[in-house]
Amino acid sequence: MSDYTITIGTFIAIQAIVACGLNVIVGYAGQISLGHAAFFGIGAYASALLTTAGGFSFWGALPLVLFITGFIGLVLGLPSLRLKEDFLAITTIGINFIVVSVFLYVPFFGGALGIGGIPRVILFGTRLRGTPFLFLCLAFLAAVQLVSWLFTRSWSGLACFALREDEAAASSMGVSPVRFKLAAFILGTAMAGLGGALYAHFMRFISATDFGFPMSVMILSMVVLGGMGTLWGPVLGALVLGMLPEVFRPLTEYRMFLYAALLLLMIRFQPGGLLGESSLARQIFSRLKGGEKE
Amino acid sequence: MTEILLSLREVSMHFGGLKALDKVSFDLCDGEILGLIGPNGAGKTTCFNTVSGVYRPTSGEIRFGGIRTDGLPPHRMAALGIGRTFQIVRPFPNLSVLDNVIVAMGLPCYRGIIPSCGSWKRQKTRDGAMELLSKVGLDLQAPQKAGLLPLGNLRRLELARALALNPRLLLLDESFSGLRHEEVAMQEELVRKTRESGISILLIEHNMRVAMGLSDRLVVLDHGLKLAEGSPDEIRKNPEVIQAYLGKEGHSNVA
Amino acid sequence: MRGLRVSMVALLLLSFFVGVAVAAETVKIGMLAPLTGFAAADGASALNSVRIAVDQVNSKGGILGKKVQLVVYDDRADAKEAVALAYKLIEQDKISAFVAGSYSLPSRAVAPIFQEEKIPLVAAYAIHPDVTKAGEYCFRNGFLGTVEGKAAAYTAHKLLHAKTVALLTSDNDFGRTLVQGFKMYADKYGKDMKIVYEQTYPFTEKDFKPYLSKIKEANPDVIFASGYYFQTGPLLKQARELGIKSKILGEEGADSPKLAEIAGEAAEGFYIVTNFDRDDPRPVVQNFLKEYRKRFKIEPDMVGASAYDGFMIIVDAMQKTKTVSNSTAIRMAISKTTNYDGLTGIIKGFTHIGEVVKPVQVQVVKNGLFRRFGIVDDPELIRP
Amino acid sequence: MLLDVQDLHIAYRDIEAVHGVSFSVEEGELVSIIGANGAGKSSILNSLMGLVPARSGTIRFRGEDISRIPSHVRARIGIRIVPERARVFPRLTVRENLRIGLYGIHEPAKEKERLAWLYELFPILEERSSQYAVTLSGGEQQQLAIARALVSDPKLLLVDEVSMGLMPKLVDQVFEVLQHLNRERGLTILLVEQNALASLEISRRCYVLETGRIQFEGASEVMRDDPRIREAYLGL
Amino acid sequence: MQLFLEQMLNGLAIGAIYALITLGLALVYGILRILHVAHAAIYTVGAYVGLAIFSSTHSLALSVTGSMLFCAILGVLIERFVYYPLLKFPPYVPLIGSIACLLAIEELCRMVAGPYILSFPAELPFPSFTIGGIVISSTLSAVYGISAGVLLLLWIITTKTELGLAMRATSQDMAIASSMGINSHWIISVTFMIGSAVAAIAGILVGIYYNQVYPTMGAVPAYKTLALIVVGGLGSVPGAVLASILLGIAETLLIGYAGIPLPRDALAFIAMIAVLLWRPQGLLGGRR
Repeated sequence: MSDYTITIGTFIAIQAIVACGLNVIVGYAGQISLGHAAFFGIGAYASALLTTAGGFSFWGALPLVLFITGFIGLVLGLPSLRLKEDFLAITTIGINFIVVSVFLYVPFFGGALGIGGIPRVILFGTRLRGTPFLFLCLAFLAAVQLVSWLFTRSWSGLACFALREDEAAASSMGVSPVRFKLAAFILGTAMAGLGGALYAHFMRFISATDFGFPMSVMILSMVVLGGMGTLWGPVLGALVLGMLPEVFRPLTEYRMFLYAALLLLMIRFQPGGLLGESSLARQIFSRLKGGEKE
Repeated sequence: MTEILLSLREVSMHFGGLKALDKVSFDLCDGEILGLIGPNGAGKTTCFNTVSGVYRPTSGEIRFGGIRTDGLPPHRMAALGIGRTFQIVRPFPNLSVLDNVIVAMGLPCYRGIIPSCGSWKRQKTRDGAMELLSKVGLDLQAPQKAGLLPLGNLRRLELARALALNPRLLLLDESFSGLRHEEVAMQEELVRKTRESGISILLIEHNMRVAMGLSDRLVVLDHGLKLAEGSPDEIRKNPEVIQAYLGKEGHSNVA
Repeated sequence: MRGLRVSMVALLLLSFFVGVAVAAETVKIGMLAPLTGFAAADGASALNSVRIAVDQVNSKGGILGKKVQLVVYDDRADAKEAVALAYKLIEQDKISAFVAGSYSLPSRAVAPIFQEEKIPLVAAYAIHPDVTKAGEYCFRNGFLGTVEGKAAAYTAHKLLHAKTVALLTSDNDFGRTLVQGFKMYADKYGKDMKIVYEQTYPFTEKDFKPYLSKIKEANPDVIFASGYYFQTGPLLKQARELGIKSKILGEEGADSPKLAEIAGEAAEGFYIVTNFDRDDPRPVVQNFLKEYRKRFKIEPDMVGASAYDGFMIIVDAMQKTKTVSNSTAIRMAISKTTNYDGLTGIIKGFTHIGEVVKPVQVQVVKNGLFRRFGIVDDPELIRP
Repeated sequence: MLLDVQDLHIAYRDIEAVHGVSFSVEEGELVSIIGANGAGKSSILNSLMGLVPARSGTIRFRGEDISRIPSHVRARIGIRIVPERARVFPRLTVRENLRIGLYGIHEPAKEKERLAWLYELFPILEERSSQYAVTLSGGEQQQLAIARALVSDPKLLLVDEVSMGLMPKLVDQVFEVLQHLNRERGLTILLVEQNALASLEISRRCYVLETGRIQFEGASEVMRDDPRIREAYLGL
Repeated sequence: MQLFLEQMLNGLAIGAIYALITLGLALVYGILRILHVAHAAIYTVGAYVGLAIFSSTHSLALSVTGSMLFCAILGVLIERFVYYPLLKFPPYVPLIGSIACLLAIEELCRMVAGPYILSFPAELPFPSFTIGGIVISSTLSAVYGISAGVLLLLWIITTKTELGLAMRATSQDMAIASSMGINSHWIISVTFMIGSAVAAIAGILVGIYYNQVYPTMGAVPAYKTLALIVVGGLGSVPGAVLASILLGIAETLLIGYAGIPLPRDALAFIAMIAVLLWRPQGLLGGRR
């Protein structure tokens, strides 16, 4: 495998991790979040600061990073308890803009210069780069998928499904909306934080513009296109949307247009996602299955 | 009379200038079926919602099993032992019928962090839920998506969900409306059985025949005020009730 | 739906063939530039200029008899894309050298990669110090913010005889280092020049009247307004509308023919410190100007000129060492560049960390065009 | 035959709510459809108005199949609805609500006459004419909804659960108005009601709907004495 | 004092421009409940088309009308082909569609007109004043005049005409409006036309005011206007206008006096969160 492929693969794996986090919030708990890149960024900045200024190793910093992003996710998830639908959607966009501004304009976060000199991840005494780092990301992705899967099987997960479907009915069955919405926010943002940490140690320098609203849209598109609320949807979405720009690469000046146009067409004709209900994939799958039975 | 399970003392609920409930007081005894009747807009559903914790009453006191409960949120009320159904059915449409019931069976697990991490896909849970479903006659529909069920089945699903909470008190909000004749009979049978198993019931009902037939006692509300309270026979004869509820010509009594 | 799928497949196939169809016996020089997105204008300038450079080299027989092939990708000024593309350039395109024709963010991200692969990199106009810090294979043809900041202070102090100055700078990496340089000079030499107002403005700002109204009150001799032409242009216009009479000094970000278009009348008498002197009589400058105007029907700018030089410095080093593949030799040759006759002035050489040493040009707008006003070549000031 | 419905099926997503009902309304008749909550009554009315698409079946209005034409065209050929829970435009004034009823009709003289007549019928509306509809009480909103439907002089008035949420006294009033409109002005009315007794009293014919199917039909007088109806719907 | 007045006048101008851009978004949200981010793309196209017509005909009147017409059609196309079919999906689905539209149109502008900033050298036929030493330039008075004119016209349309009545009715209850004989899909399209035509005016005005037209000029307004419609109360057009003007003034004063160099979009969102904490329904919201 070439380093080019590995780099693309690493980005896809990292973005898939972040998308899985968003899927927990949006897909499982039914809360709209359009500012997920903010948490991706918080994870990256937390890990970068802890490993550069704080002198931690990646592994030492990681639990702290997860805690910090989860905690900030908890705090910023509070509006979801009070605001509904479009108000919440726009508020989360606002959170994204504000977080980026804080990174850009507070000198502690390196300001416009960003943070550089982030060390590589060291595992068993070797500095990970290239393929080993990709495998590290894939291992984390697998872990995130496992956690997602366990979450869907846990009472907490079921509580989130119930809240997503009908909040009043769920709370009449003993499900505390506050507790479980926030639980979903903590889990989802911690996953984004993990993705952020991996990103920081892969790029080895970060700046606020990497985590702007366009990134949030990208992640949300991955979740929606892949199939919101499905286990593998976000991963598929990350794969498709991560590879598209590379496929269009030779068309240099036209590729972003093609990318946008294709995104538009996909959302227009498969609004339920590639793995969602009534999607092409599901239909074909069920037809094949039906065919066998007959 | 036996022990008092639920008591409302001068409970008022105001929305802006509207007095949806105005100093309403009544008691519900353990093991009793109490019917709450009154014309539309009388404050019946508001009353339900204050009892089940959806609203915090503007003033007054609600006690359940001796504990003061006004102001507690719905999920705490559920934990204390109040199960409810909704006037307009609220299933979890994209979950299966079985999973709808399992959500309610998780009640003991939702309070703690460690239990809430446990798996709900266990055979024991499943069996328990299936048992409840067969009790209400929905065992065949268990794998279907709840959103695809017809109304009659949904009413029974709501009942099964509420029962899955192992409640001491069941709040039934018009759970007969929209049902076919034979379904009404079936539902009535279910409610009676439920009471026999020791669960007290507070019900709102529009269908007078059902309300009169099921309830031990009735409370009549009108424009937020308690108009009357008593046995079905007493209520039927109460001139004030006839005047307010049945209208001057006494014809619009059913709906 | 079916039509859609068919056309998607066709597109995929097409993209494959385009990628594969690449000729053999050539020298490949890679470049990244933001051809789409918010920075597309700079990307286009850089690419246009380098294309002229490629044609000039090839029309003279290429390098050591081999044609030069430019491999360029669009990085959208995005660090993530740039990293992947750097590997693509190295592994799939097997380039011999690299021109970073993009912003600081992506350039900074790719510098360590080229350093690791020992491929010489010349950054055209990216200004972040980290780009050259990546190692000995990384060079920069543009000025560091501190150098240009010092030159700007010198211009204000010595050439414009300012007693009071106001600093209004764009809040990005460049703006910050410019102010740093400006103050370095002021602290050392400019005790008699007072900074009466200092403010940064956000990068997306378009309306400067709140700041300018305050500056009007302070009434400085010179306003040093750093920023890109799309910021400085409206700023000039708004300043003159408010009746501000102070001299206004900008920097290379404002070096674009678009500036005078945007600011109109208000651009007259606006000074900039930059690295491109259009009145330089040397043939390399005049030929480039002629060719650029002819081919693209617009005036060239400093971004393009810098990218042109970045490319030509590599070509020059290859020709001197008579190798297109020995990257160590090419690197050595670049680092030993002395008095190279560049489009952006006589390049005196590179410091040991790879920063260019060349005079800073001071230009002034006359009749809508940038004309020579002065030059800053005090080695004290221009040495990074 | 003013309205003739044959084998109407209505479905929401995958669930069929109305399974093939057929009924008709003669010119000048007052016909009611009664049934419990959720029996599909409102679906039928909304489908006649074109607010809910019919899955299959035909709807003929004055002999013409209208089942495929959009709602606003049905409104223009003379079908108007008094929707469930009134659904007046909350942020329009009472007068503006009435003007909406006249949308697309440009006969100033007739307009004035209709308004005067309606204000006579519902004096409270004239009093409140410049108030936002949201400030009206439930009964007033219901009156406004009726007036809004009447202002365009419709051929067929569809009335959906007009008694819902009203005090008994008001229910009587509203029904009186409907009866008056039918008897004195010859307005054809199709009434959908839960309040079975009241609607049987004012209507000439009646259909009884149960879970998406018509169970009984006939003249209202006969129905009132039918023991099955009395047992199930009148609770007597 | 003079400084303060100058700042106020500047703020008012910025607010007026925000109002023109936000207006269309608020109209569309009011009727379809869609976050029409692509509105900013229409505004960009408006500036480009206006510039194209102006440079070939040198007539500002022609340029404005042509651009309004073009944008009205573009707006309706987006409504018919993207939003209307996606109405029944959760709000983020049309939102993603809208963002994809924005991106595609931005790129299309770049491909057609080139990546460089173009200048818009038109003179607006408005006078300049000097009142008490404060200069109101002709561009400034043009901004005031045009936005006041547009707002007034829109107010007349929505409150005094049958069309406006139908628009308001449709935005309050689409189904009932159509059962009253209103062709609500047509009304939706008309709403898009009006909003998009106003966006075209805004695009041209901004193009002339800052003398620049470029492909990504919609990027900042795209999201900032979202904050503005929330501050105003989702769906309330007067609220959105009020919020725009207040924010324009607040920004200017904050930057002019406190010297806070925060990007204006973040400022807008901070203002939004502050307002939501105080009035969750927005300044003039509250009906839903």
